[in-house]
Amino acid sequence: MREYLILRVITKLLFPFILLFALYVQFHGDFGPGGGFQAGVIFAASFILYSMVFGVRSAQHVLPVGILRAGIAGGLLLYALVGVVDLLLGANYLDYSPMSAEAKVGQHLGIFLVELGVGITVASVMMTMFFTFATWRED
Amino acid sequence: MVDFFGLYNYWIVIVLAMAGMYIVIARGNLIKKLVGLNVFQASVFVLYISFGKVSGGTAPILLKGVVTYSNPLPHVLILTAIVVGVATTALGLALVVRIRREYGTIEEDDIHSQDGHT
Amino acid sequence: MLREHLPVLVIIIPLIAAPLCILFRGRDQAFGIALLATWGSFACSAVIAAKVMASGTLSYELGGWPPPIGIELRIDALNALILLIVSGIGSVVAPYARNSLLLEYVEDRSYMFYCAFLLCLCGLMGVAVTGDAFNLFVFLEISSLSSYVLIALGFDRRALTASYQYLIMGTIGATFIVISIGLLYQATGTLNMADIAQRLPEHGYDRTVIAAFAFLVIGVALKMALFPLHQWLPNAYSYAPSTVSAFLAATATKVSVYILLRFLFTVFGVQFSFDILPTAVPLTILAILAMFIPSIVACFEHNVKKVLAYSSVAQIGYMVLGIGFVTMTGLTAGILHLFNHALMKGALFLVLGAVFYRIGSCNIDRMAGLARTMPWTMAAFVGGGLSLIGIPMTAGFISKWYLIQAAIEKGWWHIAVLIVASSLIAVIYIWRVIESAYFREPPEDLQNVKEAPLSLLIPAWILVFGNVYFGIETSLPVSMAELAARSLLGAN
Amino acid sequence: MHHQIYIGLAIILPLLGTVMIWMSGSRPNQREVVTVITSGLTFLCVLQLLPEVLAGHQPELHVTELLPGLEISFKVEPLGMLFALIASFLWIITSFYAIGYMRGHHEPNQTRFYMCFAIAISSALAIAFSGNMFTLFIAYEVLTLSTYPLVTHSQTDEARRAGRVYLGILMSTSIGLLMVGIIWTWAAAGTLDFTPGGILKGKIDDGLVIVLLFLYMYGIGKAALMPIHRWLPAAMVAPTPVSALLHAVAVVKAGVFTVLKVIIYIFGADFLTETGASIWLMYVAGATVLLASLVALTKDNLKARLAYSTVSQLAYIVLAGALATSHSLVGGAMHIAMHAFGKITLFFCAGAIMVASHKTEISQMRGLGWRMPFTFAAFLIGALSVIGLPPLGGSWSKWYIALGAADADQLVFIAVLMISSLLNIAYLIPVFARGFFGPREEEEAQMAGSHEDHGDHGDHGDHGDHAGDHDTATHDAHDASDAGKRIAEAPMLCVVPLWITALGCVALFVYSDWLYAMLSPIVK
Repeated sequence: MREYLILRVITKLLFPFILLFALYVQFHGDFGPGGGFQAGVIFAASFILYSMVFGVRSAQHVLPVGILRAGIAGGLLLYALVGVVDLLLGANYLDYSPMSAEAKVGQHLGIFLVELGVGITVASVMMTMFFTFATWRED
Repeated sequence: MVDFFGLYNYWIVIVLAMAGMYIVIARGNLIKKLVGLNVFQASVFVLYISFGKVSGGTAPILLKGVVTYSNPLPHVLILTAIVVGVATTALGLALVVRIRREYGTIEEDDIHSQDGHT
Repeated sequence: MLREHLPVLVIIIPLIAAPLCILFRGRDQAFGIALLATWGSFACSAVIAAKVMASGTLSYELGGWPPPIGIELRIDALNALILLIVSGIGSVVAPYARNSLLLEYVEDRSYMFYCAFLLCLCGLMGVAVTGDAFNLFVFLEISSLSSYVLIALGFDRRALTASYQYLIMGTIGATFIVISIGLLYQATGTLNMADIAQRLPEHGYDRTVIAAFAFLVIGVALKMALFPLHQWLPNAYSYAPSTVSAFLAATATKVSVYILLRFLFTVFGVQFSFDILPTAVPLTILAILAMFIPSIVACFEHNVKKVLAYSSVAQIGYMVLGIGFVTMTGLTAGILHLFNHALMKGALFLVLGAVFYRIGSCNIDRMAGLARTMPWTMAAFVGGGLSLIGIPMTAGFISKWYLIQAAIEKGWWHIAVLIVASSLIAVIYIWRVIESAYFREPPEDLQNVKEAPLSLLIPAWILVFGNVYFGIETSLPVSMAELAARSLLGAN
Repeated sequence: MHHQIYIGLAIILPLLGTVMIWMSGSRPNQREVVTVITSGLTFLCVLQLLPEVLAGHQPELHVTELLPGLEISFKVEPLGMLFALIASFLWIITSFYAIGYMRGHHEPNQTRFYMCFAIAISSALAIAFSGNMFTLFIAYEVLTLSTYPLVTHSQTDEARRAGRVYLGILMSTSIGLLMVGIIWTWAAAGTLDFTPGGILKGKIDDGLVIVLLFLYMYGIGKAALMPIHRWLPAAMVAPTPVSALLHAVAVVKAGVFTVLKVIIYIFGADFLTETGASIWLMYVAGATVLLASLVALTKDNLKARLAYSTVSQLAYIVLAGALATSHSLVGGAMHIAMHAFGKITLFFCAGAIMVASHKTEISQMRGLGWRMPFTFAAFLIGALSVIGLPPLGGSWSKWYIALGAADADQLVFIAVLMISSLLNIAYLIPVFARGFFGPREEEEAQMAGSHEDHGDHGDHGDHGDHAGDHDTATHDAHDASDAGKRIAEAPMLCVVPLWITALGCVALFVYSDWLYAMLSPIVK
């Protein structure tokens, strides 16, 4: 891809905006269209685009397999643990109300954390999938 | 006649589903089978989304002055189903890659004939 | 304090444990986590079962949202029994997995195995607790996806093709189920199963409902390998690692049978499923074909794992036959067999795992004379095999007893005769193995095989003991099955 | 209370013995001592119950309830007492005999042999004492399974094939017919307890009684009613002690015992005669009696001939049950005892001949009687008892069965019994006669050809002893076949037991009134 200068420049240019958009979708998700799934995919898309243009290795330099794997597990864990916190606070599983003094704020906080967990997992999974297929060597 | 074409979205669903199933059954290439499976699943996505639509309703985002919204629940459901579909496809492709490595082919007939000899 | 949260605990314990396995990565840590998680959820299931038996159906509102809006977890006697089966088998299989050959094979990545295993457990348990139709599909797919992974871990390269085939068939089945759930939602506007059941009669049984019914039955039949939709099962179970075969054979198809029961009896209702639509007849016919054809195929197989896999297809036939009677006794028999078959197939596959561990094959000729070198292992096989045949004092006998009684009560003599005839075929295929292991000389190179290690033998023997125990002390499964059958029949 | 303990002990002791035999597997002497001691103790336990039964009591033992109303329970009544006595007593004798035989024959896998033997006895006792049909069924299946390894003992292809026939017929009949019959009974009558007078009266259509009876009679494959008798001759590949105890005593007697139990306590004799449901059974049993005798005539192999003789004798008992009169039922029950002693003597003799001379075919036994006079004399006693001539036990049971036939106005069966007795003479006496016919000089030539004979008649468990022959050169049996001229009497451990049972035949004639007194309560 060395020769395609336009692609390289455009990619570099777009990269931060895609990330930003992903974060917007992520954090806006609890009171507008959006959420963890979409945000995760968009986030992953930015890295996939990057690695398509600059090579998988350079992308993996930023996000090595270990981190992605931790992301997959960590996101899921975050989601599950939010529920457990609710349990410990005396409410039903995933009933966020008691997470703050005011029920509405608690709900906000809860859904935010859950969506964050989803986002992290989805992004990590998407990237792992891409990297795994892209680096597969036949031998 | 109106009934017949008025429900065109279901016709799309049926055509997609049949096409997908046909590919799964008729193709010997493992990747084509997966593609067929995806088409088949896509038909279900369309099915869900189309019956989430309420006539005259708008997108289910709270707006002033709008009373009729489409039903958002099928969308949410199908989002989950899409995720499941993606996972299935990824897993299927991973299997195909492994199969290709072990057998050197991804054609069903070749694989069967190889296993027949072993 | 956590007592009222038990219904959700059974699923979130494995759900939390699965990512922990990945985070800790070490072989021993992952093993420890998996062990704690499975045993923990088994303990929860046991308490739930006790509670359900004492005070009736449990209901739990996820997120604190009341049922029609939120997802409800709903556990009656049937769900509790399924929970017990799944988590019980899981608890026996988890310690077994550590030493089974699989882990030598992917030594450094054994945490992946445990992760997939726990997710599969979580999915199966989830199906068994949820009261929400779509949620059921999601959990079903969690379990299916992880079981594809587990099967593909097999030693033989044919495990890959088997897993792929299962993936295709399983996904088609699951998609059929989603279509059905979608149509039901369209008809009733709700996803809560109890709610659907309530609204369906008001809505009327129009073409949408009938289509939903058809899609559901076919989809579930694919998932539970009802003859003739069973093609994926024999390969999947025979090439999967033995641990996985034991776990899946004992649980996965059982959960699918549960889905069939739940939908036919609770959601659609007995009246619609069996009076308005003639479901019982095709189900019975398929069940009978399933009892015979795979059994006969099993008699000619040389790979013992495949023999057992075909036998599993046949045993599904017994369960469906019990359902097809649509009587109290018939349902009790079907549900009992669900429980008992989990015990016997689990035991048998675990035994084969031990055999494979030592001689690297499950071929019937390679197993010749094995009783001399591995007496405890083969004795366990005899125990499980006798239960499969249905010898008195074993669990298998109890379910067969009820099944025949159900046939006689209905006056279906020919069916009673067919049931016994097919269990005679089981004698043949089990006896081929026993005859080979006990009354033949071992092959040259296998004269000095050692007995399997205790870590493999103990789990297998626990299940064999379970077969005998529940063949003598039947009150627990029988009372649960009867309660479940009553609630299923009374639900319409 | 303490009688319950004896019931339990009688069933559990052999199982404990099994474990101990297993633990002493590598030490033959210890293993055999354990076998003998266990058999002795078991017999004592059974004997402890006898006074109680003679006094008219019926001790019971309830173990556990398997399903609601369906329990494992034991109840000792006269018929079962008789069967238990015979089985446990003959076990002692057979143990001694088996030690002599198995050692003389250098059989492999002896530990498994003794273990399965003990389990089989335990289950036979459980059958004898069972308090309901369900318990009986369980023990019946255990008996089938535990005797299977005995049948396939030699592990040759032929033995395995025989084992398949054995297991195939017994399992398919018991699961396929008997279990259905039991469940039907359970569904109709709501109980399976053995109740005097039966439990089915008024619970089932008269027309269906025939069907149910059919299920039971052909379900009890061990009774070897034609045409499901094939397993019995097939099982003769087993070592002779097995054939003797299991196929002359425990297994087949368990079959006919079950037949009598079912007729007396499930259907009820009166119910059967009222409905006439058992008439077909009389004819089938009568036909079996005659046909099996005719087949026996054609068999040259001694054990096969005895096997068909057993088939025919078992049919006597089934016939007695089918007649369902008080005389015939007592006669049938007595015949269990009489035939057990007679037939086990014959089998012991067959085994002794085989150990001493390696001969299995009757045509080879010319002049052998001069060499083995004790064995052949005992054979005569056993044969006469089976034929039913005084002063031997068999005469009484035939007498009562004939009386029963007269009571039931089925005179044709008296004729059947008489013809069958003649046939018995025709196939049993020649064996004895041949032993003493022919000049002794002929032995010279016979011995020269003895190795050929091995090749020709190498079936029926002979493979094992060939191997044994060449392995060890110390044993007398081996010496006998090798050095030709020195065919002598079988080992003492073989001869003494067979004389005990032969004397038993005489004793049963003399003390039959006592037997009659014990059994008569079953028809009241």
